[in-house]
Amino acid sequence: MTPLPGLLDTEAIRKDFPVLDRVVHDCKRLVYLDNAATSQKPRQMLDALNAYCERHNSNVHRGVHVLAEEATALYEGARDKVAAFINAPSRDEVIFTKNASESLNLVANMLGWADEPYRVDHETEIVITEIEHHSNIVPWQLLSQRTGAKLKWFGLTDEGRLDLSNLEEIITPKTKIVSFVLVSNILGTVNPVEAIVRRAQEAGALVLIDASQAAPHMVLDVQALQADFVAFTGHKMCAPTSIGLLWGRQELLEDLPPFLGGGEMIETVSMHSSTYAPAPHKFEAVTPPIAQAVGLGAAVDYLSAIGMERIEAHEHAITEYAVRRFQEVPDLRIIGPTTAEDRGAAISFTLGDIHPHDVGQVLDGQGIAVRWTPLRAPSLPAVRNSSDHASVVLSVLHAG
Amino acid sequence: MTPLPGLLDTEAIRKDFPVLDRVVHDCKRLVYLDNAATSQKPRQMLDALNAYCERHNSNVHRGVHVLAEEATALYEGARDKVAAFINAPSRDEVIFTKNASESLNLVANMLGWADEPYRVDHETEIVITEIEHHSNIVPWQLLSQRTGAKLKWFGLTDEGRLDLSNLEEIITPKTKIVSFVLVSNILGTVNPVEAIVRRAQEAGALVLIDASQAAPHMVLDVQALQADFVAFTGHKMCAPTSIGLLWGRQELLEDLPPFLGGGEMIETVSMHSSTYAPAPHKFEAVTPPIAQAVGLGAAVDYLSAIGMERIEAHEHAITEYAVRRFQEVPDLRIIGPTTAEDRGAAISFTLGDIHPHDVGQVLDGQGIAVRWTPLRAPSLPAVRNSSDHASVVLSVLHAG
Amino acid sequence: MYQDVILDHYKHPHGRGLRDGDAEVHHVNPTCGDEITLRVRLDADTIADVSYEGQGCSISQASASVLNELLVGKELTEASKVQETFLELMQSKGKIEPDDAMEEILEDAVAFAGVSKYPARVKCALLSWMAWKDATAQALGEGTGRKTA
Amino acid sequence: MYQDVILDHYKHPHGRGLRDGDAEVHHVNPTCGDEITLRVRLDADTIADVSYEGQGCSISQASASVLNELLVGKELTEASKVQETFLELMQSKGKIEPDDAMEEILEDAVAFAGVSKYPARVKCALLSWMAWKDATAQALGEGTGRKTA
Ligand SMILES: Cc1ncc(COP(=O)(O)O)c(C=O)c1O
Ligand SMILES: Cc1ncc(COP(=O)(O)O)c(C=O)c1O
Repeated sequence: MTPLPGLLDTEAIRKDFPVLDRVVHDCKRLVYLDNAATSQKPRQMLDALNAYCERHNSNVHRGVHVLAEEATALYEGARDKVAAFINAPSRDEVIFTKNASESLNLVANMLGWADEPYRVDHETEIVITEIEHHSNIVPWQLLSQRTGAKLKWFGLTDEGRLDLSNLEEIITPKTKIVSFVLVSNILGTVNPVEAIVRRAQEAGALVLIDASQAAPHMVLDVQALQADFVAFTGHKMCAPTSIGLLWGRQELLEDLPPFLGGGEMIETVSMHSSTYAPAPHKFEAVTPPIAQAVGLGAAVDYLSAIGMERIEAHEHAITEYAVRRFQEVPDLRIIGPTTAEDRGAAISFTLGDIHPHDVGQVLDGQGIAVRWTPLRAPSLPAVRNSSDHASVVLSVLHAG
Repeated sequence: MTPLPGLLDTEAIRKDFPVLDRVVHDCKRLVYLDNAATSQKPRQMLDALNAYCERHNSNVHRGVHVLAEEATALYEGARDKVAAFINAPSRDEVIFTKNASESLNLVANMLGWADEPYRVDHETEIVITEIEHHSNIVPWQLLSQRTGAKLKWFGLTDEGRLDLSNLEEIITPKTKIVSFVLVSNILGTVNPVEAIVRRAQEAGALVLIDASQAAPHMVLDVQALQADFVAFTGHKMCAPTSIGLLWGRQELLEDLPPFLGGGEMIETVSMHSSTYAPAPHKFEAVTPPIAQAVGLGAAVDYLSAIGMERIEAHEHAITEYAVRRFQEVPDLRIIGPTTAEDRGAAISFTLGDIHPHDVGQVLDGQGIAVRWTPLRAPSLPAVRNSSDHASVVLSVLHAG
Repeated sequence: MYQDVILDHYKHPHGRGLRDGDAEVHHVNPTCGDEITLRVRLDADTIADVSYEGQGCSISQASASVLNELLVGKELTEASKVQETFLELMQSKGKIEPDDAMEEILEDAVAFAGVSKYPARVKCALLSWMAWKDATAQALGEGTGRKTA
Repeated sequence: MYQDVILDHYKHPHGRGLRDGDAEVHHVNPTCGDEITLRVRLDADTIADVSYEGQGCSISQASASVLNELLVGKELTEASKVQETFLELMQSKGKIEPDDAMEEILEDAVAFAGVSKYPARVKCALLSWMAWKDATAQALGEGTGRKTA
């Protein structure tokens, strides 16, 4: 087999991931391509996580002992690392949540309880797209049901790109929030941020970007995106589960109401009422994901040491190669863009009329881990018009 | 020094906790008494966590490959372990959250959005107590502000016990929910569950018990408690941070609305609306705390192997000894019960008029990790009437 | 896992298509999207017909075909026994090696033994069986069953 | 960390008590509950008085006393320099060993150098200094400052 064309020393990187030594199903060496679902964990992150749990574990912020000082320094240090990784103007704009889903729900809830001018109510509108992850659909459906706000969305073109032809009808002065995915976990498409943000700003709407599938694969610069909020998640970028992120513009975090109430997110508490700590703590009711943040800090160090530009270029080269070779397979149809342009490394495909569940199972028998997804909702044009109902998604991470 | 009287082989147990080998501040061996804030982690749990992250890591429920099957089995296996640990009638009643704070907020939010007969609105009342953790105060303040429901609470007697003399005035037919702590993190008091539950049932109110400080220290039997919901947290019971628990009665979990919307908590999704998966998944928007649940499962195994009855008896003996010896210290005053009866192992005290911040710092200098807490809100009678404003809390866990 | 028997049933399903029935249910396997609409027609205590339409993977489709082949014409008590035996096999996590007695009861359905090792696929295999159980209860007037859509 | 100088100031605070002022602020250290109410009285560019009431640990209380001793009578520009130097020392994480120049500026306040090693306590030491800065800005009509209660 000719080696895949790329720019990184993948053999060296493989060695950082202990799981890739595994052999499964009678001596098949594991090939893990399910990175769109969750990434594997490098030794460097595992060591940091373990050292924290074993040597420095403590609750944060409140103790007066060595461990509490160490844990606080490590936890807040991870916030600095993440802030630098996404080019946040201030570290206080980085909120640790439990996953991207919580980050997205957090924003939806804040806007439901906010005062004017942010408040979402029955006279206002919410905009999403047809290619969102369920975690960026359901929170808005709930908000819409609970406030009476109208939920609207962008459809897709036949090539699986966002259809922005009716941009001005969808985003209007009634729109309070536009929430969309940067890189699709299903189609791999990279969405046209600039056009949407420009229109949202014109209409006076806030913008939330779901960067869950972008953060592990490309340079993520929240300032360049010009969004108001950016959500992403640790477990897809070499960190443990149970840590998510929300970046938000400082003024907004100050003005918007809290979500989860509890210890540490308050400044003063009486039985009658409380005042809230400044962000980020306002949004982090104790006990926060301390060990997981430390792990995330190490993951960010790991990715940065390889270099996000290099990872991006490498994946682009692999994707180019993969979409080309895939199309040589008889009966294989790629769902989503068939060139590497404006697309990430997640590739969905169908194979004749073989059900993807079966395709996945057969690949698993070869030691190749992929995921499959029912594609019925949101319905894709490419699927709507055919007898396919699902596709196999494989996502190549840098370490793939 | 005479050894503390107890029933467990503490020297053997100490060896399970790598952090207790640490020496701090010039050769002082670490003595960790900050268990009320968070517990340390035994080797057995660390190994399970590490094995998961290193060998079996995958997203759950949806994959068709070996790792996904393994991760799902481990994650759901942890649910079985927790269900057995708390004697839950059904494993489907065990919901994984990120911490006890989220569990408490989850219930508050469900009730705010529920239909009758559960709905909390401006004609109804919420009951808490003056000795709650902030995480069991602020969610109810938020709910009260947002729905107009009236927030009421039980006060404390001069001995730091709940004052139930006006039980019937506080819990009335208007009360929709009574939420209170089983074991206080500040005073160590064990609250009289039966009397409160009986009155709540009479009044038709739901009962939520915050068992965060109980789960690590005593047998927790949700059926014996007769509550509707029980919240607790992993990091205080030898598990990692970023995993919390909510147990709830199945009928309620079926009837009540979801909290966080996202992947896996849905059954079907269209752009217009979604239907929800049955509990527990209805309350677990992906990606759940997989690694942390696996760690919690191992922690539960660890505690069960020692035996919760034995832990409870051991701590009782130590507490008896400690409160007696503490009272021999000149100027030391225990805040909370001064006998071991109906009290957990967390002991708060003041030392003359030395500020607790200073007491904690001096103890740290000796390698002894304690926490200190400002006691102003909720105000305690014992404190209200004196010049003390805070106390040092030390909590002896089995491994102390 | 992909035994020839299974693939045969997948390619040439028995009794597929919706015909008259006393009760109809629609079941979905939420984690994978397999779907089935299934009708049961009873003739006193005998299963006169099980008709169905569905879509999904080879396992879920073949399993519906096997069900049709096995249950149509059987008395209800006997059919329930088949259903319970199949359930037991599928929940065995690969630990039951079907013996002759089981094979006699399950016939072609023993081919699914390998599937039981894959928890994610067990749901596919059981989809039509759960639907049949619900539809039968409904036909007997024992409540409406759990409809998942 | 508990230098005699600090304990002296704690036991015998300078200028404690609230007196007339041009501006008053109330600051709380939310993570530990130390509190201070502080007033500043200016006489043109000179600090005529800093009066305060508060409660908290030895570090926060001693620091307020040192502040009073150091700043009362000073010109504003000079006082700002003292405040900035103290801030720098406290943020040094134990890495600055105060030299003679610094000692000349900070006088008794150099005793707090050891506190800078304990991040949780730095806030205690800085509480009165932040309050003073806010109150002064307010007295000068530069906005109301951030009141934390
Ligand atoms: C009684 C009590 N309830 C709730 C909490 C909050 O738990 P968590 O840190 O898991 O949110 C704590 C401790 O922090 C506690 O002691
Ligand atoms: C685009 C996208 N958004 C959101 C999520 C949800 O992230 P999390 O699992 O951290 O909640 C995922 C993946 O699960 C995703 O791919």
